[in-house]
Amino acid sequence: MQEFFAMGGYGSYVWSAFGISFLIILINLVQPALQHRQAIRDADDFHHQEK
Amino acid sequence: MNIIAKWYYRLGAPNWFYPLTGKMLPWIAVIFLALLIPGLYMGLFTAPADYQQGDSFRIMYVHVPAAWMSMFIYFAMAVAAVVALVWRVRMAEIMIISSAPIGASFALIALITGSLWGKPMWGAWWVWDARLTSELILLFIYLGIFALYNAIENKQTAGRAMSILTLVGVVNLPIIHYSVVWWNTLHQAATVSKFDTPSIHIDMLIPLLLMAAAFQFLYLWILLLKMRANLLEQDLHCGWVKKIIWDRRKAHNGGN
Amino acid sequence: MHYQAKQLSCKRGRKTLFSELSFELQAGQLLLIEGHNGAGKTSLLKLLTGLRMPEAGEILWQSRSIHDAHNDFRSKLSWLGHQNPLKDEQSALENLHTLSSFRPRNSISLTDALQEVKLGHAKHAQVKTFSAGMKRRLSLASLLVANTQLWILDEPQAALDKDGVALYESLAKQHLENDGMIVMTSHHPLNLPADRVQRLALGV
Amino acid sequence: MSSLWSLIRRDLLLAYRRRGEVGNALIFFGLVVLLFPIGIGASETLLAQIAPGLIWIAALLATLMSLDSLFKEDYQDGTLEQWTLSPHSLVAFVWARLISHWLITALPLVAVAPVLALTLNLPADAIGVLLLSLLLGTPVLMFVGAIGVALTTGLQKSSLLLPLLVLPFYIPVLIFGASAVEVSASGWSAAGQLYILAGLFVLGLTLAPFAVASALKVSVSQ
Repeated sequence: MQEFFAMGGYGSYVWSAFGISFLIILINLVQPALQHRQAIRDADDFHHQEK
Repeated sequence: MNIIAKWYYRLGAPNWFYPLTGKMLPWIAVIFLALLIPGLYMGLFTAPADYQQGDSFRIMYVHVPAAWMSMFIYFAMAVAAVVALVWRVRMAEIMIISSAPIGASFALIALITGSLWGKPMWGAWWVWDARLTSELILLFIYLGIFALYNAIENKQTAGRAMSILTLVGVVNLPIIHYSVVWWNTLHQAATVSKFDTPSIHIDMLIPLLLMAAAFQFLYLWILLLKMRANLLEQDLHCGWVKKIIWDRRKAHNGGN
Repeated sequence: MHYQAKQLSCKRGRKTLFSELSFELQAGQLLLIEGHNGAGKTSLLKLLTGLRMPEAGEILWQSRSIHDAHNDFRSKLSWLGHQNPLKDEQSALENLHTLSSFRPRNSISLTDALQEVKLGHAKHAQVKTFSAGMKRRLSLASLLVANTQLWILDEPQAALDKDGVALYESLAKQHLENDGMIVMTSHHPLNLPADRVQRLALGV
Repeated sequence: MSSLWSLIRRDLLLAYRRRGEVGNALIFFGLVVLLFPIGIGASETLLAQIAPGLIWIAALLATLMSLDSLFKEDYQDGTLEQWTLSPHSLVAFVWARLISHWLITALPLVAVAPVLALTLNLPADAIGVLLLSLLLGTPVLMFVGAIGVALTTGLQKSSLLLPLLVLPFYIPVLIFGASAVEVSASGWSAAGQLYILAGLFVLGLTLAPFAVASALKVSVSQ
């Protein structure tokens, strides 16, 4: 298993490349979800007063 | 009205677009994972190591799809810009502003993985290679589009201004790319272009295509998430949002 | 010649300024738009001139939309906004010449128009030296030299003194008499023949 | 329709009466060029090597700086609205304004460039190509830059948005402009680069005004 992580000596490059890429992708997935939840909360407040 | 026009018209209406895409999201996520997992597995494990670059070439499986996506998203935005300007479809403007950060992210991924791929081979973190340089310029164009939209308060004019800039960009992109390629050949020893995918063996190609397809669905997934969030944020005061809030409340109250 | 608006609605940011706004204007009539500041008067004028597209509704000139390509609306329209479109380093005559080049010309000469707005004496003076009232009168003079039917004016009497207001009222009366149309916003009372004036209140 | 020429004449007359402002781009151009020898050291060979790129970058930045005032005043005093609502085409106004603005600000840059080139020890036989490349290049910088200006005219706060929008589109002009001078400085013919610059010149001058006009219509509807 160990040599699998070594990636023929380039392990640090390959794994950091994949790691950073999926970190950026994760941010792109989380940010809209948070924005959406915040928008729902704002809409709830706004439309709440007008019962 | 034929079926396409009806679809096209209804897709433009937020109260129809929002719930429909809500239902589609889980399926898109599932398809993305269904493509990503085998692609990653084959790319990292089963594909044979490259005789020259050894295992560092596996970075290609995220670098090349990301670079393709950054170009694809820009041209998708350009098509939406034409729709937004010619037929004044607001949904197309929302699609552009939602796509810009995703395109920028893919360009950033391509740049980072490109320099990580280049480091073991040429010992330098950044190489003024034609492809990396035009990717960097594309990143700046994305940031410019994003900055313009946020600088204008009135979202109606912001959308139109952004669409114009996107179209100006799409005319300039080929010119920029070929002048950078020409500039690169002038300033660097004529080596084989560093980022041509090596004469690709079939087991190397399949994971690449899988990853490329996976990234397409990833883009669609993030795009719909982003569009729904932007739409809700902008139409906070509209009737269709009120209806959605009341439905949620009814479901919530009905629940407990 | 008639000018009509149907179910106009306009939003600024998230606030709806007005909706379902309609009116119809015949030749020889004046539409007076009243409302407190921020009620959306200027936004409405931007819609009526075609500078901005309304969220909903349409505006018709000769029962055809003003955004229609082959529609002569723009050669029949004179627009005067809140600011005076003048260059300080040019003389009154040069400024009027530039302004007159925007519209089809009628037979009135530039100097006659300047006389009419009591600026004949300051013909060659640079606008830099003009008072706000004189600048407003110079801008109004551009309406006299244009062969246009519809005037859309944003607070034409702004910065005008008593005589200036009287001057504007006489120009307006004259324009209405030869079948012109005026759409204007104003804070000051206006003495024009009541039968020619339609009122529209905004943000009420 | 007041002819193009009368519009240009009016702009030139206005600029003549405001002589003070016109020299700013020129002074900026000289200053930027002055900074480099101070910053990088004045060894002849090094300066001569970077001179082509340096003069072109300074000219590019000076043009960009001068663009801010292109439509700002007409937007604020309502002249732009008058133009948009007039039956004459907005593109004609844009054409006239850009030509007069080029004559007022960019032409002096081109005239001064040889003097600055000599201070940077650029070989004398490259001066001709430098002039030609600037004559072809600065209009493209101005016409393409005007699109960014038109998009940001409506903004109250004059932010750093303009360079961010416009600089990516300046890159091809910079590449071919600088390399034309560089190649001719080392004795080869710069015909290829100049032809491409001429191509960009024609492309810019024919397409850009339409984009500028539609961008102005958007800014006016603010």
